[in-house]
Amino acid sequence: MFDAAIRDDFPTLSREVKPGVPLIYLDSAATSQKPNAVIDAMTDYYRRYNSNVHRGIHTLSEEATAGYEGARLKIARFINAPSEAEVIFTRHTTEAINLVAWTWGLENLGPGAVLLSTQMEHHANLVPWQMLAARTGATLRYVPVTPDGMLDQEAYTRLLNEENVRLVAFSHMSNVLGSIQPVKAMVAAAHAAGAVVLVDGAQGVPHLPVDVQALDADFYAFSAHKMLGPTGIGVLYGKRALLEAMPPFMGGGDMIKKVTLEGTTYNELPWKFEAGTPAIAEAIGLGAAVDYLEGLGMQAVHAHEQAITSYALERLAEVPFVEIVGPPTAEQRGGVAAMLVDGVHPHDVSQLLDGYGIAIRAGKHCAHPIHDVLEIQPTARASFYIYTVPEEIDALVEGLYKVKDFFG
Amino acid sequence: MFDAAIRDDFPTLSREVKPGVPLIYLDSAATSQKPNAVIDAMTDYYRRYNSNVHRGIHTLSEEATAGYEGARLKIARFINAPSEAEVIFTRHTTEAINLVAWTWGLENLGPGAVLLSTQMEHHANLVPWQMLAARTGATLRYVPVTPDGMLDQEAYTRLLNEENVRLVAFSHMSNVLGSIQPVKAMVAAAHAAGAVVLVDGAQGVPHLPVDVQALDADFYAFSAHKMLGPTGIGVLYGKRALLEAMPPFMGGGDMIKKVTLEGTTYNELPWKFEAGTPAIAEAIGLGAAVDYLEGLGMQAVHAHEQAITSYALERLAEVPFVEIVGPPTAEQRGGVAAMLVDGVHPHDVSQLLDGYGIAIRAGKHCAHPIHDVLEIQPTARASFYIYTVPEEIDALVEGLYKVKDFFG
Amino acid sequence: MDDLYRELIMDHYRSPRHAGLLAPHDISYEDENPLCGDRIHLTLRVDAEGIITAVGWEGDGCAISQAAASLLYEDLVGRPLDYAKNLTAEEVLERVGVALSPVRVKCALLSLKVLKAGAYGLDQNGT
Amino acid sequence: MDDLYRELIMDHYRSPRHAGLLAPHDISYEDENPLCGDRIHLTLRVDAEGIITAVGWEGDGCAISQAAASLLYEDLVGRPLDYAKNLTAEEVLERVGVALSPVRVKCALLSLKVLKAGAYGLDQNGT
Ligand SMILES: Cc1ncc(COP(=O)(O)O)c(C=O)c1O
Ligand SMILES: Cc1ncc(COP(=O)(O)O)c(C=O)c1O
Repeated sequence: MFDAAIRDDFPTLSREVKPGVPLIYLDSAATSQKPNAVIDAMTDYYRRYNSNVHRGIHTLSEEATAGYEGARLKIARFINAPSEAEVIFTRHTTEAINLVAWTWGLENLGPGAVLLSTQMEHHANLVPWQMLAARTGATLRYVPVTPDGMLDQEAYTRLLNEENVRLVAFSHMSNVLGSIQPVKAMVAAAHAAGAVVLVDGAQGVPHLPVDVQALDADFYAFSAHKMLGPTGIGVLYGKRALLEAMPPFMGGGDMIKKVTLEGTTYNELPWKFEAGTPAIAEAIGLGAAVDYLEGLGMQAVHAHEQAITSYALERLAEVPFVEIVGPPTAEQRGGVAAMLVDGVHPHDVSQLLDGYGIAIRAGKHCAHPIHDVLEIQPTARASFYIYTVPEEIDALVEGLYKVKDFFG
Repeated sequence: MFDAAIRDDFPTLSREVKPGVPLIYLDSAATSQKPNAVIDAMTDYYRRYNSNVHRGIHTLSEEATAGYEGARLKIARFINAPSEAEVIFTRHTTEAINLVAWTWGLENLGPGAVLLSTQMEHHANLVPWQMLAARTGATLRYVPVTPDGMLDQEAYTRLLNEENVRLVAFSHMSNVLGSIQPVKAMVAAAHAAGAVVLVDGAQGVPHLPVDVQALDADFYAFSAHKMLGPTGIGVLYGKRALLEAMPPFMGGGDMIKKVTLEGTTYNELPWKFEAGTPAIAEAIGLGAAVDYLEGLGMQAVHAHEQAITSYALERLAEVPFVEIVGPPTAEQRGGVAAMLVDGVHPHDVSQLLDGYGIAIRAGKHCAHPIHDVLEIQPTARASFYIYTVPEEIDALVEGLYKVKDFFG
Repeated sequence: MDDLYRELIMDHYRSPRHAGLLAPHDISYEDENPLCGDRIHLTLRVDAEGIITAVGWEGDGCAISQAAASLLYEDLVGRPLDYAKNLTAEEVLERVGVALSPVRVKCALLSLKVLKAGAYGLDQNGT
Repeated sequence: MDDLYRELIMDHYRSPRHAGLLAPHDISYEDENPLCGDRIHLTLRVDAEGIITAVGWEGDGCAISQAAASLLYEDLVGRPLDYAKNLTAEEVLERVGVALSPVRVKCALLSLKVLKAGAYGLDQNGT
């Protein structure tokens, strides 16, 4: 586990929720806290070299362009993209997935084609495909989930073989169950069936070493705000050949080469997909987040989460009135523990825990269908990151007992 | 004019471009500098109450939600929107316009319908309509521009009468010519012809008092980064009835009410159009920018720009080798002076001025067609904002003489 | 202990008034808050003058949603349906009597939503 | 005075070498940088062995784009077309000899783009 001194890098973590009640932040799957290095990188941009990028021929604009494009390089290296031309800045995972739906999807799907999503997806990797299926006449099917919260690989193979699957979309790690999918094998199977694969990496890149070339995913989407970075920026990685064949998504400045009243020639990758003034400060912030994570090492990040998750699963297993959904051991899962608390609605769990300074999330976590499928109630979800310490898990367990006591 | 003390609020303005050479920032039409109040509001969010919004039942999430939705209220009041439900956060003007194209546009246009843009538009208000016309079979026509850089109102009336115009899209103020359009009259004429109107307010809201109800525009789009706010956020104002009838743009979290594997019910306005984790820090920053501008008063902002623009036009008129494009007097124009420097390419003007600390922009300013139409070369554009002082105009004039001298 | 869960709320949550659906009934309406799963099913009997003569409901969800329902439905008997139609969110929140964040406001107001929909004759199941 | 505009650059900008198009020619290629309007039109004569025997060009645009063209096209005569095909961006930038920001790199490399397109036989106008 990381030394608890790492917490000093995160100003929010030393905050009190109310006088005398320090914050215990167990909601990192919703959004992570930010280290000073990230906040400072953005403040420095705004205070010292704030400027629009790309076409400016003056010092500030050159510095801003170097910062913005430098961030892209860092991210390309971080996920081992073959080229920074394949790293497209979007607003978040959600936009990255919608971009693929509106461009690749509209272009390549029609009646008879099958889209394959899964029962455990976040709405971001579900609703765009429902909308796309409705618009194109394609059919949307779902890979089922096993009772312990993994994707049913047998059913997956069967669906790939039986159906005319053109696109497979699934998440690297579920934000409810915590389960981590065997991405590489699933991508290979989809490719063998002739399908293109999009991986929702919103819970992948922040927590696991990700090598997009090793995984061989065609598209891989993630958000900065879940990996120590700012709100307002995310990434779509895509294979060059696919991106080049795709029509652009939004029209505007920076995504064009030449515009006349008669028509337009589009810009090269990655800018073809980046219309308008980019999220410059945010890219610089994300670059600083990548630096910070690389400083720790993603293997170490993953090891820390495995350790803290094991500890949490162990401690929570001792609590008789709490049941955890998803895989039973830490190996197949990330730092997420969605809890059913017997006799207490998660709203009340969350609200009462807040009184003790403990921030968790209550509800269906933007993944309604998996709750119907597993026939479970909304849950109270605790989630962990690099700054989570065992004492916080202890406080959670203690808090849960108090909640239960209160509700009797 | 504002007291030059206002400059102390903007940390970038006290910077030196190189030792001994202070920055003279004349590129605000590309992006404005940010006051401490805006930077600090975002830093405070990241340091103290960073959290995901809307569904969280814990202190930080409640504070973040209050900050995010509070910003929406401020903006609704600032542009006098009837309700905050009609204020949709987007990434920028560009996304706001594309949103309308992909939703209202795909839904309402087809062969036979005419889209009306203008010859002076920024690519953000041109390329989306070219793409939409190509996709729907609708016809795209352009309102011509008069030699002094105004929209040709006679031609506009003729086009409205002769064609089956369904949508009119034009900018409140041109970012090249600086000309301000008679929005209210143009909207009324379009409505009389049965067309819906989108106003590109990227250069409107930052510089002019804007009352969307008085203008009666159906859609009005703008970007935070040009009005003292951060990158990564913009606004689409839309009339409720139109927004409610439109299908959603992106699918994902927060834009739904209920999701099942069979289908989805969409959320109410404005969230129906805000899929995914919003740009929370950015909304809070934009809210602080609105507070700052309201503190100054938009009438005063406009008066300052009129004064500084008049002064600039006057001083530049004395320079024999400089020609300004667009309307000759400040009344019909905003704080933009695009210059043709006889015998010197704008790249070289910009690069040499940078040596004296002066930041301007060179090129076609994401508005290629107007250059073809007016048969002008790329320009060197100086642009002004609330912190621009007459001494900076003097420095620009002096700099231009030095540039000319050097090129002989 | 959290202010929100003061005695009145917990009392209504633990011992909801008018628990149990009425059969027969004149009005029946059920709705849920899909984000969190709060659910309320309300049945009413109404006489010829439009006066509520009996109330019965059941539901599940968080303490706030269920206690608010119990508090709101407690004194409906003897009142005209119009009373229900004219009730405002503010009145309901006042009755709940604790400061609620926007998320929790939704919990508290589900009962009002169900009552109004019922009063306006959105009878889902008939009698 | 800016470092970028050192004497060599300004000399080539003011007095471009091999100015003027060739007629007749074996190769002719023109391209522009649409963002800023830099434009270069290059014509070459090439003998049976593929050796460049004459060079002529014209263009307009910023000092960097025009000086880079003059510098690059200055010593083509006597070299094989393959030399042009194998030229790298680095070599051109080295010849220009001043540090350029990404925007200005595009200015400097337009001349290379035109030369390569021409050398690879993308003859636009024929002889
Ligand atoms: C008139 C006009 N419209 C649209 C835009 C595009 O703004 P953004 O890049 O923030 O989307 C700009 C800014 O360059 C502009 O000046
Ligand atoms: C698995 C998964 N996918 C997608 C998302 C959506 O991320 P964003 O809201 O940043 O687009 C999330 C975050 O909530 C997630 O956990």
